[in-house]
Amino acid sequence: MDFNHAFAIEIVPTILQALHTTLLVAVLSSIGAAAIGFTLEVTRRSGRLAGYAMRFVIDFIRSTPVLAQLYFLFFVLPFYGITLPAMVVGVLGLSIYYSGYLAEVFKAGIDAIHRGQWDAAKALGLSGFDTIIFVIAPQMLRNIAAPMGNYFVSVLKATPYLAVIAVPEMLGSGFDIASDTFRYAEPLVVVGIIFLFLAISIAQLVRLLETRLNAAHNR
Amino acid sequence: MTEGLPPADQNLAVEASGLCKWFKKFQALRDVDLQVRRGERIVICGPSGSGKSTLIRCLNGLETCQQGQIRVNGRALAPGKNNLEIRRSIGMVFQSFNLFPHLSVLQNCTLAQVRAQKRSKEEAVEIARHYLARVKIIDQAGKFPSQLSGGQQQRAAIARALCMKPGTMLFDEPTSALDPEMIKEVLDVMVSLAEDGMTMICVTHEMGFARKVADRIIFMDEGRIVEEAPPEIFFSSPQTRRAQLFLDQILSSDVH
Amino acid sequence: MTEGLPPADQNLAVEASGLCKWFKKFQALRDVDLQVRRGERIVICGPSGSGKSTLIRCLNGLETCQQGQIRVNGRALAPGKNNLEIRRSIGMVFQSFNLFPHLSVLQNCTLAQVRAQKRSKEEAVEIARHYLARVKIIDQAGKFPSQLSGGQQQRAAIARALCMKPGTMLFDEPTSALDPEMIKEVLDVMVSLAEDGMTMICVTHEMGFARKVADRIIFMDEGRIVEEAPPEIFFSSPQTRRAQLFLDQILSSDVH
Amino acid sequence: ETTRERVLSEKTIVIGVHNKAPWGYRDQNGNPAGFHPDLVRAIFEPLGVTKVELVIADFGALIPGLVASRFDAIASGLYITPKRCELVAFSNPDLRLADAALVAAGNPKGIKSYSDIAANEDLKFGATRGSVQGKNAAAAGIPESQMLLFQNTESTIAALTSGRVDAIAFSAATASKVVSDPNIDGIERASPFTGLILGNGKEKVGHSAVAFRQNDEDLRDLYNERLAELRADGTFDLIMEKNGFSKMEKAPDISFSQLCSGEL
Amino acid sequence: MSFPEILVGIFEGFRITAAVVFYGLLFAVPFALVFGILQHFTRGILRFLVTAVIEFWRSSPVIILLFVFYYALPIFGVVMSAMTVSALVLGLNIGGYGSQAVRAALQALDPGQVEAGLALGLRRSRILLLIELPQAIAMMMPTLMNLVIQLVKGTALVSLVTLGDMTFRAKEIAQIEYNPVGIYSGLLLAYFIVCYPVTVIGRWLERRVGVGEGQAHGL
Ligand SMILES: Nc1ncnc2c1ncn2[C@@H]1O[C@H](COP(=O)(O)OP(=O)(O)OP(=O)(O)O)[C@@H](O)[C@H]1O
Ligand SMILES: Nc1ncnc2c1ncn2[C@@H]1O[C@H](COP(=O)(O)OP(=O)(O)OP(=O)(O)O)[C@@H](O)[C@H]1O
Ligand SMILES: [Mg+2]
Ligand SMILES: [Mg+2]
Repeated sequence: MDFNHAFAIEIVPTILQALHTTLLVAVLSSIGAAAIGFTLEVTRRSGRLAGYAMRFVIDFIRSTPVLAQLYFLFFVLPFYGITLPAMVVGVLGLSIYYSGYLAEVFKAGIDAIHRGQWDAAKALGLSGFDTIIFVIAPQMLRNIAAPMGNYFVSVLKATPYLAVIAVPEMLGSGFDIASDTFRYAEPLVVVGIIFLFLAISIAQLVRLLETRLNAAHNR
Repeated sequence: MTEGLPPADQNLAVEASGLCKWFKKFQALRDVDLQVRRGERIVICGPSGSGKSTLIRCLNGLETCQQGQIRVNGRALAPGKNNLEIRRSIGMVFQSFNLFPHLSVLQNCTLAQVRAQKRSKEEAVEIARHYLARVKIIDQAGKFPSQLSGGQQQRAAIARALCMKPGTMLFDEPTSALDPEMIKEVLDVMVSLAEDGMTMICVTHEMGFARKVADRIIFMDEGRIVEEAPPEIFFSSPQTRRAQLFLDQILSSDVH
Repeated sequence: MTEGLPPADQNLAVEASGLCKWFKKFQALRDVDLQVRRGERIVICGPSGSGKSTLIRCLNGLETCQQGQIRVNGRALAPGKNNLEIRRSIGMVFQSFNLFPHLSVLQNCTLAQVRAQKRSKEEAVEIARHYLARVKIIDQAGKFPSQLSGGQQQRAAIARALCMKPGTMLFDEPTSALDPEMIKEVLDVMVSLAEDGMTMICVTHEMGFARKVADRIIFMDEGRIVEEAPPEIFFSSPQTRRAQLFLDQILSSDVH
Repeated sequence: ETTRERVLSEKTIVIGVHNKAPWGYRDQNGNPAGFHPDLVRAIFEPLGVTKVELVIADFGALIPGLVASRFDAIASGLYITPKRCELVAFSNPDLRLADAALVAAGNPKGIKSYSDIAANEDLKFGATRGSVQGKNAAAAGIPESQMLLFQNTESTIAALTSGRVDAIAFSAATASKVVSDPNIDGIERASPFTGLILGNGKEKVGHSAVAFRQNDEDLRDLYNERLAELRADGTFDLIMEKNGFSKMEKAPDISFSQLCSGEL
Repeated sequence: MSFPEILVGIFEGFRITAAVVFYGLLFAVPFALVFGILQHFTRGILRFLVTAVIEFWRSSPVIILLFVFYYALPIFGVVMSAMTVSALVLGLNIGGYGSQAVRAALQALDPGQVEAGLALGLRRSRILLLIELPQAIAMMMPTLMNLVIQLVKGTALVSLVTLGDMTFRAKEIAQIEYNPVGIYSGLLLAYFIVCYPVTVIGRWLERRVGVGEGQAHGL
């Protein structure tokens, strides 16, 4: 079972057909994770009790593997009458899982903002909501572009887990080819290289964004 | 919430009575009383850690006091609430400027006008340009704070506060983060505000400024107001030993 | 590497000739010459960005000059090399203290003695305690930097530099990050060092200090040494218009 | 040293299973169990090979694991197909099985064949990724949009019990084992059920066998010799019975090469 | 099986999970330190090479690496045990992330610290060892705790290469017992029990680092 280059090239188009699912899941999950994570973190700051509750939620999410969470959402929730399509479970699962991490990133990003910014916003009579949206969030974004980008790469890399709940993403299509042809090395290596390429492209984009952001507001 | 305060007096801009403030176990303010008339210019000084910043931060509710009452323009400050109305009627300028780095100078000046005071965009810009001209940086309006010198940044911060058309301005060591050459720019602006009759409460160690514009100097130590006097009297014959010592130290390091 | 410099003179602690330094395209030093005798006390002043810090950072090799030569105690500084010997013979005190936050004050003072000068642990501790006593913070020896006030931190930084028994001390605005009251503590220590005959090169705007201890004041502007004179002459009758302006601004903000 | 020599001299054979009753699994005491492990033991024990070691892998990892020498043989209900023959050396077939479908109790959707499912686009069908049933279902016309492929048998069953799919398919053996499991409620075997109908009008059936590495043909031949002996002396029937297979499911006496060439 | 029995059954895989984590750390920690430091100090082509190695381990999906290392490499004559493959792949993946934490911490240090060391006549290597690393490591302890948790959770994949960890046990129980609610809830709980204490320690370290430095450093 040597590595067959011709075969490897031959299967690229088939695997690329699953690329759009992988990218769609990755993009939607990234957006979902950022939105949920930001909400978690802002709620955590809103009061003492909410703070402890959200802290626990965040820690729970972070302390369990994404696979276990996906199994749970996919196989257990239906017993309580919630049967969501596989794709929705996949996007929801990855969003929830990475929201736990992004909440931490947002925390660091917000903590790094000088306390005087809150003071100044308060002193100008801005409401809490306006302060977060117009003063804190834009500055936070600049602080966290790099770590947030890293997590977007992680979301991408986590899409193969969705194979376990039957979402037709790239690794799954790789396995399909493997089980059709019983050649494993080629599809997996091809899928691996595509992932590596995507991950590095995203990382590079983030780096570009970061330098642009830094150049725009260099202190 | 106004027990301890006399009935509201239309001539008073700020009244505080019996303020006590603790950080955990540490008491930063001890029974502070303060009355500021409209148009009065107050300079607060005192050694580091004496509670000057804490006092003026309490006045617009950035810190809440555990004891005592504060009234601004006759309205009582509700502890723990978001006293938006009162905050909008008091402008505050910080030691470290605290401009919003992601907004241009003009946007810094219009944000709160539009979001908090619901002025139209055009009106806000017009007002902002007026005050930026007032502090002589109208030509920097489009720049970001990071592109300005320290003195220009502080003047932008003053303009931002003025845009809210506050009755009273609070300054917390507005020049102490500046290079010697830039201090003067900012003091000049403050002197001209004082000359216009703005109510001002200013924490500063710039004794030249205090001498020139202050109606009253308040000297604090260990969370208390220790001495309160017009500048002529404060500088020439401080009543307490603590103030005497403080003046000696602060003046001795410069020689003319 | 010593063309441009006269033959080594035993009486000179620091010699620099024709220093030019660029950051990318920006020229921060323009043809600077400087000779400092042993025991001499130099104060360098000038507007922000004039190259003061860059100059003294070049003197112990923290920055390398693209042109010009530097000799310390007769030894030429090799550009780009790790001039360990020279660095050990020059003490440097920074504006922001730069104490090592993970080490106690005593450990801050002994680390380089043991690791760079190969002194025994006991000897190093003894020397450290001596200099900590000298700057009057021997009672803080066991604390971590974060537990000290700014003035105490700066004095610890001075003690740390002194422990290397340097022939020359460089100070870069050692008091400008301090509160007014703490400035005096640190200036007192520096005055007493000066009285002991230590060679000192000090960037500062504390004109009282300059007047009291400096043998010579060097005024820089735009990367050049513009004026060089004993303090009596510099303060009373600066020769250049730039220095005149600078003195006006720096002195005008305080009134006595 | 060939694998055959090593197995005989070390008296140990390592088999790969995908942990699925009744094929090949580890019982509650941790011992190898299931039809193929029993068969392998019966075949090799008289030759002095006393120890059968189990390596558990995902079904899809069985062939790569064998090729990568992670074990000496696959003894886990693998069917003989021409494509698989290109990669591994199969023994002669031991069982002959049709596809079976499992549905919710009472078969509310009335599913009787793959084509029933293909005909109703509201129905969802589940199978294990890499299984023959998944491919048969696709060949019978069930489109991708109706088909969900799961990582392992448990997930596939869970998908049915949780109502995510309306029918799942296994080999008849697995299906009867699942249905007889007291822990699973609410599902039943769709009966009758028609699998994939081939061009010649017959239903496609599967022939299971043990698989060896391709250059271990000597070991495979040894196995085949012994298999013929066991079929003759009745031991084979006992093992079938022990693992819940009926006589109907005994493979006819044909050679692997006939199946590999696609003749049957 | 009752829920507690299921949980106990899952924990029978704890020994393997713990072993993978332990050996994984043996790969992760040296890799993170060495490559983080190298990336901080090298320039040009050397830095590119260092970055390429880090990116390879960080950006490839673990699930694919495990498969390739375990099932494909033996074809080329490289045979490693399942435990070695798991520890290597998971360890170096986490080590890749760790190297970024090391580099970020070194970069976040006030440059004045290095200058003070230089001004005292210390060698560059001594400064790294005595001044930069102690501070950097203290600063990144919370991040490292997060990475340990990631590693624990990453072990959920090793059943793919036939190791009997907690997830494997859960699947095995699922084989005997068709009870998705119990088993997948149990799996979620099992990982939470293992990871939550580490999370709490991480939080504690985070607070301590924040206090010791006098201010919060955003990594
Ligand atoms: N958020 C806080 N938490 C705990 N203690 C505080 C806090 N803010 C201020 N303090 C303490 O309260 C005391 C008074 O502080 P304050 O900032 O009002 O002093 P100050 O007079 O403004 O001094 P400075 O001249 O240094 O600005 C100080 O001892 C300070 O340590
Ligand atoms: N690392 C650097 N990279 C680029 N430019 C620099 C760098 N360090 C200093 N400069 C520039 O060199 C010039 C001289 O800087 P330097 O710090 O020596 O000034 P200074 O006289 O010490 O000013 P200050 O009083 O503000 O400390 C400034 O214009 C500064 O922007
Ligand atoms: Mg203050
Ligand atoms: Mg400087």
